[in-house]
Amino acid sequence: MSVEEFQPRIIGFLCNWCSYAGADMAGTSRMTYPSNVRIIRLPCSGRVNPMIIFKAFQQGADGVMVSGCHPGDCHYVDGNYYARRRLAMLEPFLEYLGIEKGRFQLEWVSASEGKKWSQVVARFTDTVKSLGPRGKI
Amino acid sequence: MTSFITKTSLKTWLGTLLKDNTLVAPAAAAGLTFFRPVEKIEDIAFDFTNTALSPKSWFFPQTETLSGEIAGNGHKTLNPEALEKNAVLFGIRPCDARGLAVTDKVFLITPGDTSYIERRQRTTLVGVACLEERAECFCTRMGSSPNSPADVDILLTEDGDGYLVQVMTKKGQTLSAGAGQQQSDKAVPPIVPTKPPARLPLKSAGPSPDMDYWDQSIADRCIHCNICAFVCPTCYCFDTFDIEKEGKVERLRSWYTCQSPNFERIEGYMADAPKGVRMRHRFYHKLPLFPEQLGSGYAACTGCGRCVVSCPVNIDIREIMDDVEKFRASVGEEKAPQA
Amino acid sequence: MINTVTILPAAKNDLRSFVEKTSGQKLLRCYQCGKCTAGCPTAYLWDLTPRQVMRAVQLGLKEELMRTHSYWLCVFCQTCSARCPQEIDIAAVMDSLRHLAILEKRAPAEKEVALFHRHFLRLVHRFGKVWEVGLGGLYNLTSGHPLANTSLLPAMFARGKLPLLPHTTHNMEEIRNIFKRAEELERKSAGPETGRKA
Amino acid sequence: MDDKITLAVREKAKELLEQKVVDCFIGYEKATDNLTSRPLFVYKPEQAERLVFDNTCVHNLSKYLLNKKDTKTAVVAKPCDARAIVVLLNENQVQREKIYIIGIVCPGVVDSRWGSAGTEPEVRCQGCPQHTPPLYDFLIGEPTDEVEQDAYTDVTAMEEMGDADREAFWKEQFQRCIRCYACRNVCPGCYCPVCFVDLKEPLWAGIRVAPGENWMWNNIRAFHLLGRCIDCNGCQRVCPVNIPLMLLNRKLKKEVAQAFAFIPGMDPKALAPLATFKKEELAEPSK
Amino acid sequence: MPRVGVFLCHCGTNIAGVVDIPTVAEAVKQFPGVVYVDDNKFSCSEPGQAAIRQSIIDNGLDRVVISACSPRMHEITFRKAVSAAGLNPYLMEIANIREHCSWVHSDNKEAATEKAIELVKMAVAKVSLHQELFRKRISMEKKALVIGGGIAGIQAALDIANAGHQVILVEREPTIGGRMAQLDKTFPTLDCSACILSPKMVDVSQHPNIRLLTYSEVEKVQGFVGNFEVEIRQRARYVNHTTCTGCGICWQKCPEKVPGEFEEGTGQRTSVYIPFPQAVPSKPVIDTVSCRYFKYLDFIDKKMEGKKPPPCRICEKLCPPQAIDWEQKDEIIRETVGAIVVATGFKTFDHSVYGEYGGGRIPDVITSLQLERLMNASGPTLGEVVRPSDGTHPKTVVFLSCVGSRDEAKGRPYCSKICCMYMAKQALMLKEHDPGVQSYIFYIDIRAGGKDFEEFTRRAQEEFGVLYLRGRVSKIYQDDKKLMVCGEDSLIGRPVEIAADMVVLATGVEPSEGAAKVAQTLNISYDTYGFMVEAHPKLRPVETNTDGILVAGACVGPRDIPDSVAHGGAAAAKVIGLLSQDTLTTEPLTAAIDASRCTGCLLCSQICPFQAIDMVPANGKSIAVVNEGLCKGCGLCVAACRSTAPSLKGYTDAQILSEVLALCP
Amino acid sequence: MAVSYAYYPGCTLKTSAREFDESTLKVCKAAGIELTELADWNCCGASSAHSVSPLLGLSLPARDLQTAEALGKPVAVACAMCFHRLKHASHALGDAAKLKQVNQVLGKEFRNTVKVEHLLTILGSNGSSYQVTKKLEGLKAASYYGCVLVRPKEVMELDDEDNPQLMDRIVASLGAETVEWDFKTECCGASLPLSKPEVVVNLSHKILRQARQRGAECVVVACPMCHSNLDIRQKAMKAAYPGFQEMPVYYFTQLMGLAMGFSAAEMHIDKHLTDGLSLLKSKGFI
Repeated sequence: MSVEEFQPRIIGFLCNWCSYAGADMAGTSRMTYPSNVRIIRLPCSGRVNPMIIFKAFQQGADGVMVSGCHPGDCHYVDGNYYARRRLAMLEPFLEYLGIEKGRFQLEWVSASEGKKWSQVVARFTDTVKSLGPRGKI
Repeated sequence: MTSFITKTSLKTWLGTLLKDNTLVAPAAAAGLTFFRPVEKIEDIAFDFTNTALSPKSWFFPQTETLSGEIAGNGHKTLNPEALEKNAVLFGIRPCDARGLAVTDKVFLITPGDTSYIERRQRTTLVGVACLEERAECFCTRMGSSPNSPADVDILLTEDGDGYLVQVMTKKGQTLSAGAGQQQSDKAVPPIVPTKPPARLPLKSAGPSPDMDYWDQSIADRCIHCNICAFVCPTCYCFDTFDIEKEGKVERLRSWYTCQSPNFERIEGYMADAPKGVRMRHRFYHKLPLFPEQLGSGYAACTGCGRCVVSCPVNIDIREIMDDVEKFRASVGEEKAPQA
Repeated sequence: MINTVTILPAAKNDLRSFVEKTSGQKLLRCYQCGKCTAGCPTAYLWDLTPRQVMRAVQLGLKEELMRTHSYWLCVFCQTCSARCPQEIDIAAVMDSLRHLAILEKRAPAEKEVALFHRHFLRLVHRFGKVWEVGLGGLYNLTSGHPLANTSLLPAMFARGKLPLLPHTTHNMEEIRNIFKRAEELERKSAGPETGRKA
Repeated sequence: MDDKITLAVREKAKELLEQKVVDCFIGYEKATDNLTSRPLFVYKPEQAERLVFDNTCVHNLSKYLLNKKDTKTAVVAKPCDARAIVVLLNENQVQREKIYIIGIVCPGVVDSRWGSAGTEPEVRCQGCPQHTPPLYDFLIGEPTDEVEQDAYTDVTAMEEMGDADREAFWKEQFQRCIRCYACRNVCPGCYCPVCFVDLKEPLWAGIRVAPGENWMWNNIRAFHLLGRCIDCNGCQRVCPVNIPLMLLNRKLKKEVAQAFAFIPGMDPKALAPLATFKKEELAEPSK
Repeated sequence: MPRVGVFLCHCGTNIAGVVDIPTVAEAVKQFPGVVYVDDNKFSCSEPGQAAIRQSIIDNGLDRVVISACSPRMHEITFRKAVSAAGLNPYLMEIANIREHCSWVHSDNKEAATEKAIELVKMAVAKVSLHQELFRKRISMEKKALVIGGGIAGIQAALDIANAGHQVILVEREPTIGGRMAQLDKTFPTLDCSACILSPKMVDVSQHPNIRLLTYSEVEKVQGFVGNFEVEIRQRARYVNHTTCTGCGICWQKCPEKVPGEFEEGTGQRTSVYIPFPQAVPSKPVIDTVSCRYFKYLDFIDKKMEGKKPPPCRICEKLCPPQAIDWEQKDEIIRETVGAIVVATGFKTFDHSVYGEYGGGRIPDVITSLQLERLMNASGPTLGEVVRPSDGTHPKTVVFLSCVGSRDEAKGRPYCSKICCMYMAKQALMLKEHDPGVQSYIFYIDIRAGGKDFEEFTRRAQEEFGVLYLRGRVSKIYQDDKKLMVCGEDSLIGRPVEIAADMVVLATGVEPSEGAAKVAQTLNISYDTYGFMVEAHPKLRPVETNTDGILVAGACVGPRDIPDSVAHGGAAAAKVIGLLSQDTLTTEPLTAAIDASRCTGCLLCSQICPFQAIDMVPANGKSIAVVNEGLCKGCGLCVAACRSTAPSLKGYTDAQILSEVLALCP
Repeated sequence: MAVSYAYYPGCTLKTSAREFDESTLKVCKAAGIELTELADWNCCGASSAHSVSPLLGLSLPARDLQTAEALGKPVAVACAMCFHRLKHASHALGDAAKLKQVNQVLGKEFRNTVKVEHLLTILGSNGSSYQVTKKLEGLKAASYYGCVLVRPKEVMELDDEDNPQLMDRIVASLGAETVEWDFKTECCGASLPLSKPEVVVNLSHKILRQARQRGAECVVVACPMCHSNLDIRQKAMKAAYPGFQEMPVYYFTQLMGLAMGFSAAEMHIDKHLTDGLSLLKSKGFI
């Protein structure tokens, strides 16, 4: 095993009301998890434009994660339902382009699920690590 | 005086050229042929009619980056990227070579486009004559010919198991020194005669009595797909885009076309022009305006026929020339001389 | 018989999975309102009422259920299915249960009913059509009720309602092939899950 | 050439123009090679004689309706073209009362390019699921109600490749792209006043013809057609460098059909698949 | 080039104990645009904030990044701090290096420091693209509209009016009172329904702050909280209510009799009528469908053939103040209100789809609401319960629960909540009316959750001998004079039959006729059954997704009287809270649409959860425009649009992209 | 314009319900409806096949439907039970997977495009024009549809499940009076006559009893099973339920025939076990 372990570059798009708060919760509870994810705060998972995710991969992100409120709990009523549809279409498409399954993930994390957030990050980071570096297109 | 080179010797020669030069030649991909730098002789497609795109992009790439620096005084300098090696463009057809003559008129005018000049000067053109005229070809109508050696450094004409060789320029002479061609007593086939030059449309600019024709027969049909400009060996419009980052400057230059709706906005003068006017502009520019402005004696169309084949809605420049001819006759202008 | 019901884990409930698969009905939708029983024309004869049959399937009480008369007495009038507030085709569930009993070659609690169905199909298999005299005759011979319904015969014959010879379908090979292939396919698709536990 | 259809088209065009039902009739005429066909705009009844219809009429005429918003226009539409019109109606781009659709019961068109009429059916016609237009005012041919299942064999073949092979495949395809945008400009679904690719701020895909930019352009174009591409093959047909764009579009079409049972262009009243949702669907987030 | 100042907070050791602040400071200085970097023990403390304010002024900073805790914690604090230094509060961005970094990566300080640097880099990139944003003020029209004059609407109207605000109460029927007015007694206390309701109805009619519009409907609503423009159609009554004294001569003398809606068909009314004696207003309307004069006019107008109906007009001849006005027309009333309460109530399920129960053909199968009228002392039989078929007194009465409830097949899978209780009440009352009556109740579950409810159903069984049978009935048929009821007693597991004299169907609750139309007019959501949808079922039970529109009572779901009253009061409290403000400020983080890029494809307006996007005509097409009063800044429209016409202030594509590019240059 | 159907009589119409078959053929001919008996038809499997083997229950009717499909004609069915099975099969085979299976069983291709209609629909609502020459005025009849003719509604696509009107309208068009009653679609015991005759007697008795109570003088049916249960069991009913009064049971086609001018003999009214002639005589129809 090499000394310089591969540290993937992961971007997380999180909704302000549930998942960002859930990540805060993980912090308040001092749960440790891998440091690879960089969070971009958005009002709602429904704000995530797939174009941004394409751009992230083009720029060489190793993994991209979107996380929002559980279906039914959206602060904006239905935002995550639309996000779910849109991203459910994006995921197989990315795979079709050769971006391995596992590099893109949609998760539901509520404001109280600090624990879940830390687990999600740990698992996702592991997966992306195992897939190796991607590089810019 | 002619000479002859066998097909085997040609390959050997090209092989030697490959050592010191970048060899740009037709290669097959996705069922089409494209000019691209080849690494092995086997990659070269010898048996091709013409490439999907003209070799223009070797001299005037689809996009190129001209990078530079911001000097202390805030001025910016741009330096073209120098070619690593000299280049040989093998397989160019006479029509495409005429295309280069067109772009030369634009890019070589003083002060000249440094990037183009660099590539042009350091590339030797080894042309291959066409043996047959395809349905879309009309070079003879545009003042060129399938075996015209006029715009290349060397012209090869296939003959049996080899090629007749015509060396036209000094550059050609230098290149062909080690080619291994033999003297030949075969005469170079006569240049296929050109037809009477295409009649050019009425007036180059301004309101025209033929607008109905452009609006309804041409503009209605055109979908602005831009393909004609991208496959054309003579279209030379470009757009630029500058990026400044941490003291460095990058200028991106990319092909552009007068048929793109955005072109109007950027170029300004055609802003909000109705579609018909824009369409008419394209043909007026290619036919009367270009020779008028640059004194070239030839139009900015070489008759390669790529736009004819590629146009999804069959806007056929030959038909347009005929139609305008008819229109001239109908408004009482003199008839064009018969072929 | 009084005993304690052992509730099976859902995953082991083969009965429910068989019935759900073959009938296409979701058994857990049933909330035991009893409207099926209330409207069933023969429920007064059933040892487990239609509602109780549904419950037994939910719980997976296979052996107990298979022994009952209930599902053999269903006349397929579809009243239960039509009126079920949860839109369960209860009649189709009864069909599935009969089908299961036959697949597993169980002795039917209502042997007369089972016998009737068997003879009926035997005749169709033989002639392509049903021959009432033959059906009645076969039934009476085998059911142990040799005189069932015979009191009606004289009047029926008198009115020419019972021809003595069967009508037949001509292309009998086709009919027999249908029987054969249907059985083969069904056995194949039923798979091992219906095998009777030793 | 199916003279019957041609004659029916001519007759209808004449009638519609004479009776002033429409001011413009969009159909096909023979191209300059005398083999293939090209769009024709007819304004006067006497010009109707130029109209033809045969299996080289590959072009999707529906996009022209976007230029004729203020004119009552009749248009000849194969099933796929009619689906495009339905999408335009879904998206409020054309007014139903301004258009008159001459539906053609279509047996399929051939893979033709100027200069050769071809004999092989075009990609889209191999396993085409619908032969009668979903919407028309006047139908030529005997309608068949059936809409068959699309097998998506082309997409499945791609899916069966390994990730690395697929990535390499697309890299090879996209590197040929010359960003002429013919695919966009021919597509009836592409009508944005300013395309994202032409934006400088933010810069989604630069003007550079380079792998990353080409990748962005082609993929986002495909994604923007999600739930909207009606399989007319226009983009792929016009591509001067033969990029198999329909493989991208059809992948998304397949996903949408499987996940939401939605086929674009079937119902003028339909809501776009991304403009609606069901609470009980896609229950598990991606794993 | 922006001038960005970066403030690195130590948060005591919370951050500085893990993240190496000097290293971060060093790195941050290199980022484009950064002209000032400072660190502080506690940025949120007053000295910390003062330092930030001073540095902004001293260094001419025009953008600020604060690298500290979660923005969910202190975004508002730091916006204020920045604002105090004269900077627009929206030119500030927080990098969350505590909750998202130091606290969760304490096991790897190096990685935490590296991550902190990148988080700040992202914030710097993003803040450079921030624009000044401004809140807007919206004026507040201190007037409320209440739609629906049932008990929930009455309660809401009275509460708002008592708080000193103007209320317009719109009721579709000729009187207020709603369903409660039809009831005899209320469960479980057996209060007389009319006795407790009538005073409230009178209060409404006499309240100086309430404008009562009966026989009216809301036709159009535009605008947003604080400024709803409302159009109300007052239907023609053909009686001048200004001059009418309500003396009653007209309805006593009118010769035309039709089944009365209020009586649920058990009794009749005249063509000119008030629905019931205590109606408010107690002035009549003329029903044009049955009125002989209108029929006569119609006959003449349409040149019909046959016998000419008599042009009666008796009411007009006899009316002392000459209040009959045949020329009256519908009138449109326009009002501006600040808030709206929707209380459109419910109706009972139409049981004609239950063919197995006779589908309405068997006269002695009646609904619970009909029984209510029969039991009512002021009802058509003056409180005598008799069989509609022959007028005899029923002795055996069977109740069927869940008719149009818990029935997926009839499209009503939900529980109507009130039926179990009213059946018990009615069975009990029947025994009180006539001790010889035996009642049976077929039920699936007895749902008696509520104060004194379970005790009440027990009392019905133990003291009044009501026999409960667990099972659903499948068939009712007539057997001579009896009704045979076929059910199952599922507790014993046998089919049962009861020979009854009368069957009462406990028909379920569904939204009022036209509730969905009201919801569409108001642009609020309703579920598949037509019930209004609350903003949050637990935490915002009276709000809707549209600010300023509240819901109350059974229009939201099945609900009994005390719940409806409480709900009406809760809605009123929200309205009073709103109306107590003079102006409202809007959050500036809203969407805006670039008209030049809009294609008018409708996608954004279709998915906007707040109906905040209107389509307006422009240049021959329609273009989407954001109503900032309604927009909540979710950004759905931005993500949906292909032509990138909408952008969300504070979260523009360029800003998000700048963060991505900061991470992946 | 004559309407043309492939006629599927079903087994009993050729045996115990001959009068239904013959009255149907005569009435339809007179009403301008062309019925061509489906070639080499087989039993639909009712009421046993589906009870025993679901696939067989679909395949038997599918063979008949396939024959009609090949002929290009819609199927006309008289027997309610057969109608139920054929309709059920064509509904269930809307599922492509099932259709594929059935085609495997059949060994030929059935596309499931054929339309199945009951005679009640054909005679009652599809614009058929029969001429009533002798009004059956004064006859009070209860229309009895039986259970499977209308259920399930979404499959049978015939009429309401509890209060259908199709037959009542036909009977009324003949001049007779129809009674409103609650047993139009209650079950008569269906397939149990051989194995559980006592059940049939019980259920059928209830039906006739209510018909009598609601003022009917006769019952009209559209199903040979119903007819057989209601008609031939009346002696047993008399034995089991003292006070039971016999009541004639007619096929609706028989009454139609009479009203259209056919004789009682042509309509085989004498074939019933319960006397059907006396009532008609007393009303002066024959």
